[in-house]
Amino acid sequence: MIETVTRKRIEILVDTPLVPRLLKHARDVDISGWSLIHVDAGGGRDGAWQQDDVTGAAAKTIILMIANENKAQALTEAIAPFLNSYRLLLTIGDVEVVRGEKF
Amino acid sequence: MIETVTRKRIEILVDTPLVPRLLKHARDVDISGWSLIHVDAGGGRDGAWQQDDVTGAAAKTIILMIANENKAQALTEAIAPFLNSYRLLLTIGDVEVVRGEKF
Amino acid sequence: MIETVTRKRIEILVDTPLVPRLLKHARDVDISGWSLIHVDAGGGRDGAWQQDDVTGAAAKTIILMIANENKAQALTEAIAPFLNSYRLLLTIGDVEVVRGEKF
Amino acid sequence: MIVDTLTSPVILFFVLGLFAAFVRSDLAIPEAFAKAMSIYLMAAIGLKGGIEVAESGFTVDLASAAVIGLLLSLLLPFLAFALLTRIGGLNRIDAGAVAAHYGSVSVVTFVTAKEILTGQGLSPAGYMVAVLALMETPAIISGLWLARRGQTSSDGGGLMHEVFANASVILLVGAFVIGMVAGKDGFEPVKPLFDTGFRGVLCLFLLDMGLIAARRLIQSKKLNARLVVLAIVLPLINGSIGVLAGTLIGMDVASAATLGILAASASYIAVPAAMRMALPEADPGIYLSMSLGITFPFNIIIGITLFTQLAGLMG
Amino acid sequence: MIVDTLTSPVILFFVLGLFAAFVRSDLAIPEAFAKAMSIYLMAAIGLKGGIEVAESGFTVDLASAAVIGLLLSLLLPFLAFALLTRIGGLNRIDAGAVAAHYGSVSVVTFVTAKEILTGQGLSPAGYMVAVLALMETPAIISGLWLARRGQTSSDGGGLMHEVFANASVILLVGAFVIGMVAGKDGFEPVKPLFDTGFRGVLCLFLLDMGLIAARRLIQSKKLNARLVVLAIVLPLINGSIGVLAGTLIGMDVASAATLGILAASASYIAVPAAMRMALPEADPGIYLSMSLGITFPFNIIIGITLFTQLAGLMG
Amino acid sequence: MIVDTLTSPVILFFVLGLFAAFVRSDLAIPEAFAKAMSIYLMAAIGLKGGIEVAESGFTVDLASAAVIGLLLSLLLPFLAFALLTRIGGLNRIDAGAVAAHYGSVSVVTFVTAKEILTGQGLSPAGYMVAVLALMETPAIISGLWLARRGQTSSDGGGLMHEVFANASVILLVGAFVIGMVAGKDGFEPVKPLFDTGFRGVLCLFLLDMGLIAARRLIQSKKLNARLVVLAIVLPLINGSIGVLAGTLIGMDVASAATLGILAASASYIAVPAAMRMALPEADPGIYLSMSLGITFPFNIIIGITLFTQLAGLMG
Ligand SMILES: Nc1ncnc2c1ncn2[C@@H]1O[C@H](COP(=O)(O)O)[C@@H](O)[C@H]1O
Ligand SMILES: Nc1ncnc2c1ncn2[C@@H]1O[C@H](COP(=O)(O)O)[C@@H](O)[C@H]1O
Ligand SMILES: Nc1ncnc2c1ncn2[C@@H]1O[C@H](COP(=O)(O)O)[C@@H](O)[C@H]1O
Ligand code: NA
Ligand code: NA
Ligand code: NA
Repeated sequence: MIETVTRKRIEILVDTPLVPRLLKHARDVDISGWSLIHVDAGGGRDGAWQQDDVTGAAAKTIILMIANENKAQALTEAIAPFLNSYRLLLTIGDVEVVRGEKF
Repeated sequence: MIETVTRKRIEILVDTPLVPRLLKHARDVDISGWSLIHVDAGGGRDGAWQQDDVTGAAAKTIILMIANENKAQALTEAIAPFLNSYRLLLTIGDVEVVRGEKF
Repeated sequence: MIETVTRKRIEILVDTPLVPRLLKHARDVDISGWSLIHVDAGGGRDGAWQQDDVTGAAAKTIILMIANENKAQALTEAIAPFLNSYRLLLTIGDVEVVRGEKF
Repeated sequence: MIVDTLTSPVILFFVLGLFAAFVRSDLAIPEAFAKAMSIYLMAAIGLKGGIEVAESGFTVDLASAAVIGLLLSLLLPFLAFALLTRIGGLNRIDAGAVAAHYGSVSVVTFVTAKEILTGQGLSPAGYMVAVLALMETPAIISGLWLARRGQTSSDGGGLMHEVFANASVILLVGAFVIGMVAGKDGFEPVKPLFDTGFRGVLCLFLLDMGLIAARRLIQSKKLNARLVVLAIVLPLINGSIGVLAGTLIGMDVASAATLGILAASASYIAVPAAMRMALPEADPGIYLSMSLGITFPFNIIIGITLFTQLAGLMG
Repeated sequence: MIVDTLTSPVILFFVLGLFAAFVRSDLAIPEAFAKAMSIYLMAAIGLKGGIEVAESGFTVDLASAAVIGLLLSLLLPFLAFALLTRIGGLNRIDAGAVAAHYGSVSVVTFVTAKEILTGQGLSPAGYMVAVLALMETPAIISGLWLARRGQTSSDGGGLMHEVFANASVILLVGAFVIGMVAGKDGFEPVKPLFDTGFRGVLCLFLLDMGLIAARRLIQSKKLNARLVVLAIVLPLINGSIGVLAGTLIGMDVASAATLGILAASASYIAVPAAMRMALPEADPGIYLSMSLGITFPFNIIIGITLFTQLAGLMG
Repeated sequence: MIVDTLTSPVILFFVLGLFAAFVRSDLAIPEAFAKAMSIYLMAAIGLKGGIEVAESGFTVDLASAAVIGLLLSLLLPFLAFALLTRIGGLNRIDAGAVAAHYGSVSVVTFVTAKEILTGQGLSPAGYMVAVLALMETPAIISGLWLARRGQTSSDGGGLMHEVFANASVILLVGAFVIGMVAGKDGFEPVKPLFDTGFRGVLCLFLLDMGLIAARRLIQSKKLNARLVVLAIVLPLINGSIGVLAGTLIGMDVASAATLGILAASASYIAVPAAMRMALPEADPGIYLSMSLGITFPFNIIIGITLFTQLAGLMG
């Protein structure tokens, strides 16, 4: 049987123009990798939006990162102050991974 | 340390034309927000499909919603009758969020 | 109350040209369905990449599969040998589903 | 004459698409671009139809063509429904959904027919674009009524909205009105894009439609021999009715042929989405495979030529 | 004259887009295609401007137009900021963000104005494209300075990079330089795409902009009566200042009108993305709704005609 | 003559793309649109080649060009493999994967060369399009054989399928056949799109290729000095061999130059995807950076001119 370990699956929904800023925070806490998932549309307290390549400003993206608990904790602390002003949605779940030393 | 609480991460894979109908159910149980994730292709018992903007009918979308346990429960009850006839795929997982009162 | 059971949510991030090969492994262990989620960009030890339809080779995709524990385990065993050479990212989480006999 | 059709680049690109899908090539047209081409094609034919009507004015011919188109869209589903339940063995829900597709029309079949007819010196009347727009959505009402008979649908307002505010209806009618307002002179500056580029875009679009139709057929698990036969018999019957109706109300040969082709064609844009929404229990594997996988290629390759000859015989 | 404008297909497609969104039609232009069209439009006007300047050479007129354009982009945000805080009731952050939009310009408004003016025999000077490019980003600096006054921003380098390496600036200036290097002869082989197809593409693009503007307005929850009024008053004031400035430095009527229209227009491409990045606390619901939902349609339908007539009166 | 090349808008747009990526501009062409342009370009050159062959007929020249093209694609990887393992220090797997790229060809390099040559009055023969299609995939077989020597690959059928049903092979050959069937007259109605618009689209496509090539170079972490040198030496050697071979079998100057450019070019569409599938252990960072990041820009800016002059000297 393959050995697996538990890591954190971090999902951040963010306005596309802010992605570079969040990736900087992720690098600062030594998270080694990230993937951007395409979001087509959404809605919340502030009304609805659609992906919109023309103006760009209304587009949102999900940043997906797998990291160990410490890094996930550090990232949460780092971006908590901006959660409101940047209108971020941050969720953290548990996943099993093979070769956990990568994360 | 930032305080987090556990919420439900609801994922519904659904034919794109049915999205408005499911969002109506979500609003009815007071779920405050939702995001649509782009699905490119898939396969199952009914054969394979690809995203297809021309006819539209063959496209599928993932509806992602974060909600507290009660609302997730209420949503499941509300859409359970249609799971088969609408060919929905519904999964519910646990995630940690900051400022849980939002959901 | 609707009865739910726990199943595995398997997420594999993979170079798009390798998707058919992985789906073959999934079929071999009798996983009944899969969905491909669109990834726009990413970064890791090997540098950054963007979705790129022109050359195609640089594109990545997430394969999402819901399966029971045994099948998830079997899939992990089947693809573990390639995790490194194919540069795969494999995560497995728990989710609740309705009508678990489907998976 | 079928040889003429089959050596036109437009049709050859469609055949290339079918071929590529059948040999499992990875050739694919980006969906955003295919959608963009379909919007372009609808805007272009809407504009051209509007300009022609601006020249010729509203006539009795136009009015009678509009009425006959509406009636065909509303009534053809009843015939289709009977055949689909009795011969096809479908239940009421599935049969109603399929019937709506065969009452409605295929924009690309219309456009291809118009190109091929025009290439043979047979130009259908400009107002046929308006007839096309009129025939798109009424069949949805008939199909739903057949599927739900007895049960009152709670969503009448939503349905009416779908019939009138459907994307292709808005675009066709909107461009038609713009064409009428702008007229020939107003059209001049935009002509290079909408007129000159038209056939080339149609080639690329049919390449994609060939891929989509063949992939739909390959991936389908829902077709049986009876449904395949019906997907060829229904366009034959509906098309003949259309040609006959057009000839009876005194249309010229090209317009009667076009009406036949409209009647023979089955929707794969407006109706599938509407059915998925309004009749989610109906199986999309059935209606898409029949209309897109069989009837569409049949009409492009054989139907257009056939109904043109039929109209020639009757006219 | 406003009737002339309103019956041009370009404007009619914009109105069709507004209409489709207001009746909640599902009509949608794929985003990738809309983005492609905006790239095409910018490349095309850049090229054409460069070729015209290659013919006419660098002149004093060009230099003075460039200086006045730069100044307008830098200074108009101050006036806007004052009105937005005092009348609009916005806080400093939001007011600075909105002010930056009104100092900057809208490429599509420019292109549409150029088409309409040219259709009336009034061709603005070729170097106005360079003025357009120059006016795009300086307003970002002013807006940020207004929003952050007192607080030193840590990200000065990033800001300068945004001002000079912004996608639309690079594309407009790049295509302008290519046009100057290639000249009229070098342009000849690429002319069919960039010149002949131009107006048709503009129609389809404005159809999309109509949809986007109206949907923005419908989905917005952030507008109040004062902000709506300001979104009409600001272009009126800025546009008049622009026409006046152009006339004072001796521009011809068409160029002065164009300068007015540039001043009146508000950015919805370069500036929103820059503001989201540099001022994430500012509310995008406010600035996008004002610039895209109100000012943009106002300028397309009324502003272009108005400032052209004003320039005629002053000139 | 290199100055002529460098002031053509087509090349200038490529340089603009490189520049924008190097200054880290956020300029980006939507991928769906770039893919659509590449499909358009392949359909257009396929059609034009087919029409020319329909005019000139199948000739001995065509047959010998086809044979020499096939041989080059099959054999050039062996030379490349030797240099990549000995000088480049790559292992067998990576060297085989890279070698396959250099045996295959770049469609865009071909198209750009054809445009530039034609602009100088040197039209390569129509059948060179067929040679292009023939050279695309055989190198995959050689590259895999080199990488896997001794080990039997289990996937022979999949490989043959990739060689013959590859998207660009199907599209080029399909459009070529359509061009032959339709002939000059059949092409007339679709000419505005496929012929007249061609150069303009090529400009926009090369803008995107410039962005992609430069970003690939910037993001690459896999290149070292030896690989960079090889990415320039390999096209020099292969191109010279190609020009020589073309001259020896009696090709005209333009066609021999084109054969040299084909030999010099490296694939970045068909082969990378095939290698990722058939040789997943090979590092895509190496082969994409070499072929797309270095060899492609080298050929566009320098190679095309160089091999044209070489062909002139030899011919
Ligand atoms: N509960 C939720 N689940 C999923 N996505 C959400 C949720 N709440 C908000 N969002 C997303 O976040 C965006 C901004 O939310 P809000 O700040 O509430 O307007 C929305 O448009 C959605 O895309
Ligand atoms: N086990 C699964 N995991 C992920 N996606 C699935 C699964 N089963 C079905 N799907 C998705 O749901 C669609 C319909 O499934 P089915 O009803 O089984 O044909 C498929 O085409 C997939 O996109
Ligand atoms: N920790 C991570 N979380 C999310 N995605 C990752 C992570 N690490 C790697 N990736 C993705 O996998 C790709 C290859 O990673 P690597 O092999 O580290 O270069 C990256 O470009 C990302 O898209
Ligand atoms: Na019909
Ligand atoms: Na302005
Ligand atoms: Na080569």
